[in-house]
Amino acid sequence: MSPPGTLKKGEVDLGTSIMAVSFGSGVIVGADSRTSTGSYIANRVSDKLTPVHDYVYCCRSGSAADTQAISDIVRTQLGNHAVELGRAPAVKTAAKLFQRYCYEYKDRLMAGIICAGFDPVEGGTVYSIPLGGAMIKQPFAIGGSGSTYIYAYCDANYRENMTRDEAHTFVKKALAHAMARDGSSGGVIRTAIIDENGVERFFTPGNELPFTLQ
Amino acid sequence: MASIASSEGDRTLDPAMQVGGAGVDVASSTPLQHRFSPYSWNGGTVLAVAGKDYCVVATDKRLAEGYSILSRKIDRALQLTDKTVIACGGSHNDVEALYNHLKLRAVMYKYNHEEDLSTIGAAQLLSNTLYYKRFFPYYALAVIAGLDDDGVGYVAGYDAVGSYLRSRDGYTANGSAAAIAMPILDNALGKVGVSSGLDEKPEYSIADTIEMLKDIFVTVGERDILCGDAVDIYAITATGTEHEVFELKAD
Amino acid sequence: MATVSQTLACAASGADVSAGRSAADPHKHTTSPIVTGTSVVALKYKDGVMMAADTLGSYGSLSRFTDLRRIVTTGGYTLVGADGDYSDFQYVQDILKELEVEDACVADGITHSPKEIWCCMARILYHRRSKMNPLWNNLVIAGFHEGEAFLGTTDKIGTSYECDFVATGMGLHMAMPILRRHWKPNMSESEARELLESCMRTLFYRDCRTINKITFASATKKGPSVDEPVEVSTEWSYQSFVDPKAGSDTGGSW
Amino acid sequence: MVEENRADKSFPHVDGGFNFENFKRNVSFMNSDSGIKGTMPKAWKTGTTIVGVVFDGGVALAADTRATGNVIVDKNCEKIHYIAPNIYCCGAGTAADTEMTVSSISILQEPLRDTHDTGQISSQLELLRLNTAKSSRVVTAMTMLKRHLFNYQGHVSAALVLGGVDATGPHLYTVYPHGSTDKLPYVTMGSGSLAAMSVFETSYKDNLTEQEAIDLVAEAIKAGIFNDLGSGSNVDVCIITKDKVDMKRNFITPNDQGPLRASISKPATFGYFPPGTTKVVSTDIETFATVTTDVEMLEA
Amino acid sequence: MDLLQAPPRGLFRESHGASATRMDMASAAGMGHDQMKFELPGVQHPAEFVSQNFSPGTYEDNGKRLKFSKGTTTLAFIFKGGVIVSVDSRASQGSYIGSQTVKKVIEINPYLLGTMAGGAADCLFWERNLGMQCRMFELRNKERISVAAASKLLANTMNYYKGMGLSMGTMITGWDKRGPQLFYVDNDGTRLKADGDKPFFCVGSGGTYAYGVLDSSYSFDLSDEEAIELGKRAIYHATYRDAYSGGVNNVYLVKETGWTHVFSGDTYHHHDKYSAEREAAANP
Amino acid sequence: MTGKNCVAIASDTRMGAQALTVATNQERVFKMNNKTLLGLSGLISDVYTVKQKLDMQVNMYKLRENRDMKPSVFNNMLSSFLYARRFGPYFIEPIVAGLEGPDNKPFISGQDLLGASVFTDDFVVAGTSESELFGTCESFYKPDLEPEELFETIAQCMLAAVDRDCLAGWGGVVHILTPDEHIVKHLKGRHD
Repeated sequence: MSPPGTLKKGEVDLGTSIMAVSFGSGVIVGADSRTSTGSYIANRVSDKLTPVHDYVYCCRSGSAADTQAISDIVRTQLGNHAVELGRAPAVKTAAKLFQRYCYEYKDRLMAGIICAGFDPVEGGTVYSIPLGGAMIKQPFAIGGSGSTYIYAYCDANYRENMTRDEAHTFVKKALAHAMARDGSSGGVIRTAIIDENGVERFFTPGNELPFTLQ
Repeated sequence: MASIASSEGDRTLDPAMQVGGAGVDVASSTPLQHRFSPYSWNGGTVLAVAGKDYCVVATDKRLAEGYSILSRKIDRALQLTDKTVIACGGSHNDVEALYNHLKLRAVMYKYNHEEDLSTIGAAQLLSNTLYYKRFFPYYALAVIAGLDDDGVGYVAGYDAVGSYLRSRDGYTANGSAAAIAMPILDNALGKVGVSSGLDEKPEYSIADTIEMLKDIFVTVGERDILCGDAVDIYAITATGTEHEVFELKAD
Repeated sequence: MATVSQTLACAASGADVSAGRSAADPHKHTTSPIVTGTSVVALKYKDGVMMAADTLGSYGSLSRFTDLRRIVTTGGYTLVGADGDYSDFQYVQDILKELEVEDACVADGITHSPKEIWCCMARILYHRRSKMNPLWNNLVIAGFHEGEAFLGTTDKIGTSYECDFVATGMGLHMAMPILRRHWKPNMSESEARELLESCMRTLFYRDCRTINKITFASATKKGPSVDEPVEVSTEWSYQSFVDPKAGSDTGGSW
Repeated sequence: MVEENRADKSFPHVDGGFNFENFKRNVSFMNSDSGIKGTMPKAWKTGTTIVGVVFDGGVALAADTRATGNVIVDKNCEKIHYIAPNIYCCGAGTAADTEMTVSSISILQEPLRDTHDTGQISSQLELLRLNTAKSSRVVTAMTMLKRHLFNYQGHVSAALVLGGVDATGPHLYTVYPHGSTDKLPYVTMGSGSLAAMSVFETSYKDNLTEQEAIDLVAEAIKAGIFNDLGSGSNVDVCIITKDKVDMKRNFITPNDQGPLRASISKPATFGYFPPGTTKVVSTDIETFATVTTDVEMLEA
Repeated sequence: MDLLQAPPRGLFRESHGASATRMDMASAAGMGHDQMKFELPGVQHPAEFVSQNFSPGTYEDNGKRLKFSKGTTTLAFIFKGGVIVSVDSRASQGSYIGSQTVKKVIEINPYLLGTMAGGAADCLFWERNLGMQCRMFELRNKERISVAAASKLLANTMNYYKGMGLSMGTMITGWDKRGPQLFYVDNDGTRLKADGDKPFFCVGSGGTYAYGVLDSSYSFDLSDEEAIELGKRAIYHATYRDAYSGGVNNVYLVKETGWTHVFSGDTYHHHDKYSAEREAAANP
Repeated sequence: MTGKNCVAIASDTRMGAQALTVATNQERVFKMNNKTLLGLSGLISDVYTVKQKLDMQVNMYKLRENRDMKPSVFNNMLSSFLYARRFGPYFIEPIVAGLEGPDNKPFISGQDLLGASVFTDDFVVAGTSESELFGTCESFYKPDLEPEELFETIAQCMLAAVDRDCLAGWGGVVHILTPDEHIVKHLKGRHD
């Protein structure tokens, strides 16, 4: 049995740089696209941005299998919840569901999740659910192995009340820096902007990243 | 250093994890070791058959490591003298080092004694050379083949630390597919310690022997993943040594 | 999969290094590689030999040094490329330098041929492995001497062989299949270059420890030379890459 | 019948649940110092290169045909398994796991071979088709597989390439042993996956024609066969389009030993055993009176 | 400055110089005990490293592919007419039979025999080495070495390499001034003399079965023929029950005039004979 | 091994506990019905257990369906039986050989201990001498042999192979199944 918090033998690792930023009227989520086993890149264009409801996304880091299974379950439950509720669920509800699974099975799962979305009550909201299953509301969140390289960058460049475009540029730039330095992150940048109008997705190809090592 | 980059979602800094998680090997559970090993297992099968006045030795040309083919055309055999050929499976770095050493010793012998090292002498030399590395062995599974002082075919197989034995019925197999090839040779040639085959084992000519070894190598290539690509065949007679390459499958 | 573990073994955690020196375990006498480079790819072509490697020095999974030159020239004829630990490669470079100096001191106008350097390197690496203190490198030695192209390689335990084309590390698994498929004798320079670029592109796609900044080098009758790093073109815009969840099938919930 | 099925728990044709009765015993075997461990049989691996690619209007799957234990145990095995009329799946990993995992969600394991006239392996998919009267979707099969594998947390060692065409078009997935999945236009799995991927990364383009796709997957498998020692022998290809499935078993046979053997003129006495070569101690012959209704023939 | 006078540097300096795997030529040519140089692995505890990695255990090779030849039944006993040495001839590597025709009796010199059990290379090498030492003794002292002294030399060598993973279980036998002599020496440095009621040893994986036969049938007063037959019988029964013993049975008889190789025969044929005897005994 | 309208299974007859040879008349090949032979190598207690459980299934099938189980069907039944114990397997490697259908087409298959099947039209092998057997069979097998020739070939393959395996031998037995006969021949082998 592997020790808790480590990958099992042969398991697929998301490596990963993920990020979410709330701006006034919504949130932007973003992720790199590298999935690796050892130093082999099993998928160079994976999609780590997973919708769990119409206005709520999660960014997945850690074990691919574990995070896919959790987001699957949360999506189902959130759907059921929304039907009972008769309206779109709050982002906090989604985050709480993620927390429940991450906390309850913390010895068996390896999942670091950022849950972000829009609801009419709180607007654009970002929750970070790191390894172990805490749930922390943040104005912006970064996660995955690549995130350690960009804490300073984000601290220096994050501002409250960014416009949608500023926030989008900020996310892409930050992720590009993380991907440049982290061997486990790379590929393309996928971003999604969620606001009251819905979700809009963007794709930045690997040869047009805003930053690469020179 | 580990702490620099670790955060949730990152375990890539753990070396054991990286190696164990090699997606390269999705289907195999070969234990991958991280610690330094001075040996590698490069495969290599050697077959040798001796006759009344000849000796044939054959060895494949594939250099493999794990599930990869490093080279399809290395030479596993060493022509030590006109009448003696040595061939080894095992760890190729050790095999090369061993060959370099033997070549040197053969040259020195000739320099000191003004004659070629005999096959029997070379066999004892090889044994001693291997045994002097008893505590850090050459990973070389050797076969020596040649003609003895009377011109009769001489074949002996070795373990990694130099235990050797002139084959009583004139055949041996060593290396990765020894277990696959040996019963076939037993059946065709074995007289003592063997319960199968014809009551009277036929004497084969040198040409027949070469063809038979080719056929056995085709068999081995069908079943041993480390054996393939091509076979070096050396036919040693009193008049000298002839070398032939026989192509095998490349998968 | 020993070669994979070699290249994968770049993971250099501090804990591991100190554990590696503990007296309790004789197997961990040697240290792990720290600053590491990944695959080197080389092939023979009409005019000589061509070699390529990227310029990244990884530090665990951190892409730490972005401009390491892992292909050097030595003597008048030879290129030496290395993957694995960069400090060990610098030690190898010192040895190569000494060889050059010795050649110069003898002043007979003869310098070591590529094959001699390859033999020498193979013996040194084997010797170091026999002391259980290996130089953690795969070396690729290429050169052009007396009208003959030479290409040979040796790994950290001294397994050495000559070849028409070679790829180390992850390249053994991903570039060798490409080379085996497309290499042919007497390729023109542009064909050779294109083939190497295709190998390096694939490795950039699939190896976590690469960057798209690649040095190409060649050894021909004009002598060995290493070019400045360049970028290879890459392709990221296949339809389903851009929009993996196209159509009415969401492709599952993730 | 009910009674009988109860007595019959050791044959879970239907529910596929695992039986752990030997587990403790085996653990104690493995922990004993008697050396028994070394003589225990080993599970077979498929080694394997398996690939798939999406083309204009369909999916092409392909696989090599080598299975290995200590040596090559099967030179021409089938690694492309039937899941539904419009869905097939290639398996890599422990041979038993890939076969059984796939068949547990399909109906007839291999409809092409008339060997399964009994014990229809229950099929969730088939049941679903009967319940809904719709042809299966690839995503459904994928979800079943990933849930099954996630359930066993990687202990069921099956790495799969799943492809099919349904009402929503052609789809191609990989499923890892731990239960993670990827959806991509071209995929590879198994020990030869890197070699095969190198072919895709150099030659794939969007909107392949069917013929281009066939050539590409065959080339990828050949790369696995000739570069990865765990893969070998022949190339099997399976083309799934909206209207039909074209299973090209042994599409390419680059490793036929026939010509090699034919080039050898081995001595006549080699492998020749005239009657009487083998010494026989005793011979018993039982002659069957009639072939059919002899109930007593069943021995205890 | 004369550059040509400069000492060779660089490559040829010790740190990474001439291959250490090349042993000293002078010492390799001779085989004297004091001249030998065994290269040790460059680890902190060579003995531990060696015995963990390269020891031929009785049935296991610690999971290494470096399988050394081993597995055996050998026996020797003293009787009225001298000493009988009887051995099988199988060399196994794991469960694979490397050879069925190994000579497990090592003819050290015309008066001295050694047997081989354990690591074949270890026995072969050190008994060859013993032969050389015995010859040196003869040259120095102008008389043959006693069996006791010869076995002591071997035991000393084993003691010297104790803990390094050598594997050897041998019997040294011969005829000297004190008559027929039989000693047992193993890799721990143990040295035992055969005397008393049951002056015999059985060594190797099949030894227990051979002991059973000897214990029930041995007597000091056997004739030469009976003794040879007993040796054959004991080895046959050991090869029958022990998976790691088999092949050809070789029997040696040691007399005052030196040893003679009195019998060599495939156990394949023994089985017919002994099973026929057994049946005859059961159904008189 | 397959022949012309016939199949054969050969096995050695040793039963041992590692190095110790306990018995030399061990049967490992069983006739399940007139069309099916089963060979089981491996742990002897498991051989008996599995054989008995399979017997029950074959008998039940016959009672239920009033016909003999075909070899291929038997193979599949055995396969799912073994896979049910994926995480606590019986330590056996089975071989199934039989004659299939009205025209008595030879059928052979082998399985690993988890129930993965291999189907071939020439030969399958199992047990401790597996490598050796692959060598001899690959070299000596010829298609379409008559029962007598098939016997010589399979017997020679078996004898030559077990001669190189410490843990097998002590005599051998060959079962040949033709449409009309079940022939059992005991071989003279080495007893060391």
